[in-house]
Amino acid sequence: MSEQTICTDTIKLNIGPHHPATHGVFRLETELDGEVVVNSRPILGYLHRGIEKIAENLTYNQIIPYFDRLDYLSGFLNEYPFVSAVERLMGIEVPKKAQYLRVLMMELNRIAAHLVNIGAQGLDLASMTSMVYCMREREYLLELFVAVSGSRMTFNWMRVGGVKSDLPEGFLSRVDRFIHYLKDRMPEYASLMQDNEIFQARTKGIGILRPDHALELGCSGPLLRGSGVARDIRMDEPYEVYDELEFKVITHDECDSFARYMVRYDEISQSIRIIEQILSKIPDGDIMAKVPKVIKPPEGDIYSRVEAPIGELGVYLSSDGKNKPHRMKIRAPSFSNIRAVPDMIKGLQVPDVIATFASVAPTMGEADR
Amino acid sequence: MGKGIVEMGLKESRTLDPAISDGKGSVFLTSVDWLIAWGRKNSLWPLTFATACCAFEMIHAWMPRYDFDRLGSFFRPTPRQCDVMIVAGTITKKMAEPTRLLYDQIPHPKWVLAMGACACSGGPFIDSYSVVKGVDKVIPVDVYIPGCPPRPEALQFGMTQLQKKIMATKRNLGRNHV
Amino acid sequence: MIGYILENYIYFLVVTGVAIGMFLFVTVVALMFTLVERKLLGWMQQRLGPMEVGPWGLLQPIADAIKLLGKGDVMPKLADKFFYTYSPIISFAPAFIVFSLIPIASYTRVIDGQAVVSQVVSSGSSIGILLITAIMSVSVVGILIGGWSSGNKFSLLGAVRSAAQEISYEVPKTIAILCIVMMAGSMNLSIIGGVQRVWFIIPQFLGFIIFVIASLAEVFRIPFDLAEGESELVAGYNVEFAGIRFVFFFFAEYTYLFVTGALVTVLFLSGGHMPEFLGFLNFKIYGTYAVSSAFWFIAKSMLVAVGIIWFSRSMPRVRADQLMNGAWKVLLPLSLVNVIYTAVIVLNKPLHQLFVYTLAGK
Amino acid sequence: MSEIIELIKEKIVVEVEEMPKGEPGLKIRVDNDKLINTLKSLRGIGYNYMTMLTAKCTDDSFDAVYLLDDWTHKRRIWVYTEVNVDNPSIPSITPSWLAADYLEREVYDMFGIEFEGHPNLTRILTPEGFNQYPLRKEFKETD
Repeated sequence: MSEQTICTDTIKLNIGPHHPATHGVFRLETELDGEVVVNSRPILGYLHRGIEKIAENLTYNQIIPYFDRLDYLSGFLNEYPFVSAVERLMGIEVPKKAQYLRVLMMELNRIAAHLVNIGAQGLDLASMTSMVYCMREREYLLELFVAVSGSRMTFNWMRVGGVKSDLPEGFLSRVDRFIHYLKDRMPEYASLMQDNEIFQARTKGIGILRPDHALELGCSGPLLRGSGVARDIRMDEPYEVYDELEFKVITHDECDSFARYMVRYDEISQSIRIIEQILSKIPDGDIMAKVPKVIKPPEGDIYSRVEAPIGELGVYLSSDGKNKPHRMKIRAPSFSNIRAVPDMIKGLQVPDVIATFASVAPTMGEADR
Repeated sequence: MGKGIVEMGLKESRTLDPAISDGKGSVFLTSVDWLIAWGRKNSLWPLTFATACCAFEMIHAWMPRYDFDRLGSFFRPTPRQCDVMIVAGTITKKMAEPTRLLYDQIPHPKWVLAMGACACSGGPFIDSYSVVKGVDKVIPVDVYIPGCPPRPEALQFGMTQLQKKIMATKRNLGRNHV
Repeated sequence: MIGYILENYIYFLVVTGVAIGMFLFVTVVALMFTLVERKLLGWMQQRLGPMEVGPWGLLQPIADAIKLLGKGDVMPKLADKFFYTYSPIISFAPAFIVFSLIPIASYTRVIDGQAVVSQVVSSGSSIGILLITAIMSVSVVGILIGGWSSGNKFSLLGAVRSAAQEISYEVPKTIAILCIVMMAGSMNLSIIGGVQRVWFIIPQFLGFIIFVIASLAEVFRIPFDLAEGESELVAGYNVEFAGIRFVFFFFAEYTYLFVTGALVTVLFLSGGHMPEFLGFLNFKIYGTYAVSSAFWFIAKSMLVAVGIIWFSRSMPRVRADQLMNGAWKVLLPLSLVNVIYTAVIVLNKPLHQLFVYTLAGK
Repeated sequence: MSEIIELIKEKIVVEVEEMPKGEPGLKIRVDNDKLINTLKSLRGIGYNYMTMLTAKCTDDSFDAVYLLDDWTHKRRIWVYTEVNVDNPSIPSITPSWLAADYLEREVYDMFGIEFEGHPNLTRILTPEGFNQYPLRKEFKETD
């Protein structure tokens, strides 16, 4: 027999920009050998709306609505870093009650976003029922958001110096009821997802991201905590009233898709714990600080961040003393996290690419801005 | 880039052919037309096409509380098997070409719902350098649903309007898209 | 030939009538399953499922069918026209042929070691189960060339996956069937249904599990729907098929769902024979038990098919290599163990007669 | 705080500037040619997390802005460097610090600042064929 080897070609497969599992419009150009990914290249920008440029031509209060549309799953959490950047630049002290309200809504919003993300992880593994159950609970949450802000997703509720409106009557008891309801539902998700053997077989050991590599790439959020790095801005650099609240930073050391799922799942319980404390702690008082009619922060650069469901969401604000920002930059966690995807999926099969991408759970509105 | 998109959209003529829709037809053919239009209106399968915020309102519309499966529509991931394209979210200039491609891949009786302010007109991003100012610059739109994002109820209203439109234009049986 | 037809015109009329009736039955069953699946899925997910079209959405499948038949035709630029055109038919035709082999409304009793089969709608083939196994595996050829000829990478991947999957799961499935044939001593589906003194699901429980899992893989239901893989391969092998071509694939899928239910019924649930304790429902019309056995047969098959839908819809999907491991490393050894176990039963006469009405000559 | 300033001044000759009152970070300004060394030695003394990289227009030039975090000591540092507007080009940190990969591509896309030594400096967010730099102050939409 002569020394002849069979040469097989690789094929190029475009996953996206329209694909059921790309969480929006994202394109992953993969090079496949059979079904194994040899090489991949993320292509971004299909939802690039130029928010940073738009913001340069708007006054500070006009910019807030654009933040709701960044990571549309967690509007409250997106508004916060911007208003807090302006507040810190102007030296405004936010009243205690407003701080508590902000944290309450942010944690409720975190639950809503995590519900979507864990549900989507089930959906991408073809377990549609888990997604439906998660969205069912989210519907109750959206009702709470409507009661507070008047909108289901794009809230525009936070203001420089406080919040737009107080909680409606009976809101806290509704939150209380919801939390009890959600606690009963958590085992349901567990039985559909992490206790299911196929789910475990599909996610355990898949999409490994080593902690040192994650730090090198600037990853954050559940992606980092799923790699065993205990980094949570709420704990490391407490903003608002997080230093008065007790909670645990969830980490899992397995570095795989399953660990990232479990981080999200456990963080829902931690958020519930935080909300329970807030419910008993909300003080009386104002919801707005004294803020000038026209917001003109003094000159200077500032960076303010928040622990968003995806990771560290930051706002860099450069003011030149006028009523419009000189430059505003959004540090998007999805943007940095997507950089880790090509390294994570190398050598995996196409279905694992989907499972891994679902566990990174980027929101393209935020990655592309 | 932008101009090309505008021209692409204008190629599509949306006028109804008067010869077809004169309303004079035999009793039998009219009934058949009614039946086909009835089938189409009651089985609107949307494409899983979503770009931005409206996507989640769209997903919620198919979830337990609103459950558009009642109306007989469920998502198909491939454009070949779809009837209606719900453009949920901002269409950027980079996304315009794929959007047009997806629309072209849908076989003939096809309809487009522009969901949300962005898809209708560009919405809050109308001043942006990278956003198409309304998806109708790229593909023809049948029903516009305003809102930012529209609630699922609004989407349902849009769907019923589309059903009405299908019944009203039953004589041309989807030939309005050439 | 024509003379022969003219002489036997009544016979031909009956055959044609039965054929058309069967076709309608297949159509109705396939359409109905789409509705059943959506309704069931809705109830599982605290939704209602189709409601607006007709009472409780009962006309939904009809609306879907009308729409799909009236859909424009598409020929992708990169498609291989010949194969693209015929692959849906290659996929669907076996499903229909298989249907004709299924002993709906046949009633069998073993009297003095002789199987007395009274059948109304059944081909009565003496190698029925072998034929079904052979013909069912032709469908995947349709899927394979359909996926390849579409000229789409997603459909190509789906098609290749489906071929690998079908070939692997054929083996444990056939061995599970072999065990049943050993127990019953016949390949005639009517007789297999009739000789079960105890439903074979009890002595052949392992075989039942293997058969159901392998069948799930063969009909591409969710834990094994890799060929379609909605979230990864968009729609898999049928990604480029529109309108009536898609309908054929769709029909084949749902027909096979019913066929799987029917096979489970025949092989493990005693076919059209009612449970013993419900003997009073076993009514005789014109000398046969046709109506009662048809009723029981269809009821059992539906129940099994609905069970499959229910089972599959709460599961995530497995990966291709896990699927292969499952077939070759788990199911195949288990089914071989099952063959030995069955042989022990069959050779032990008293034990065998506990489960089976033995046929003469055994 | 002061000992860090000493440490930094000792290792790298830079000027330390004031930040606004609300900003806890330390701000240093370096020249283009010292940028890479500065960033590397900052990484060596614990600022091992690149939080942000961006640019901003000043009156007649650009500033490239790096924000580094040191999570073990809970401190952060800003590194500013001036970019010439006529020849917007600074060295790239990507070969030794992967976190900067996409961030540098974004800055290139938005401001047209070229990062020498970047392995794949292409536009990342704007559509193909787009040849303007939208975040520059003089940018006007042309269609």
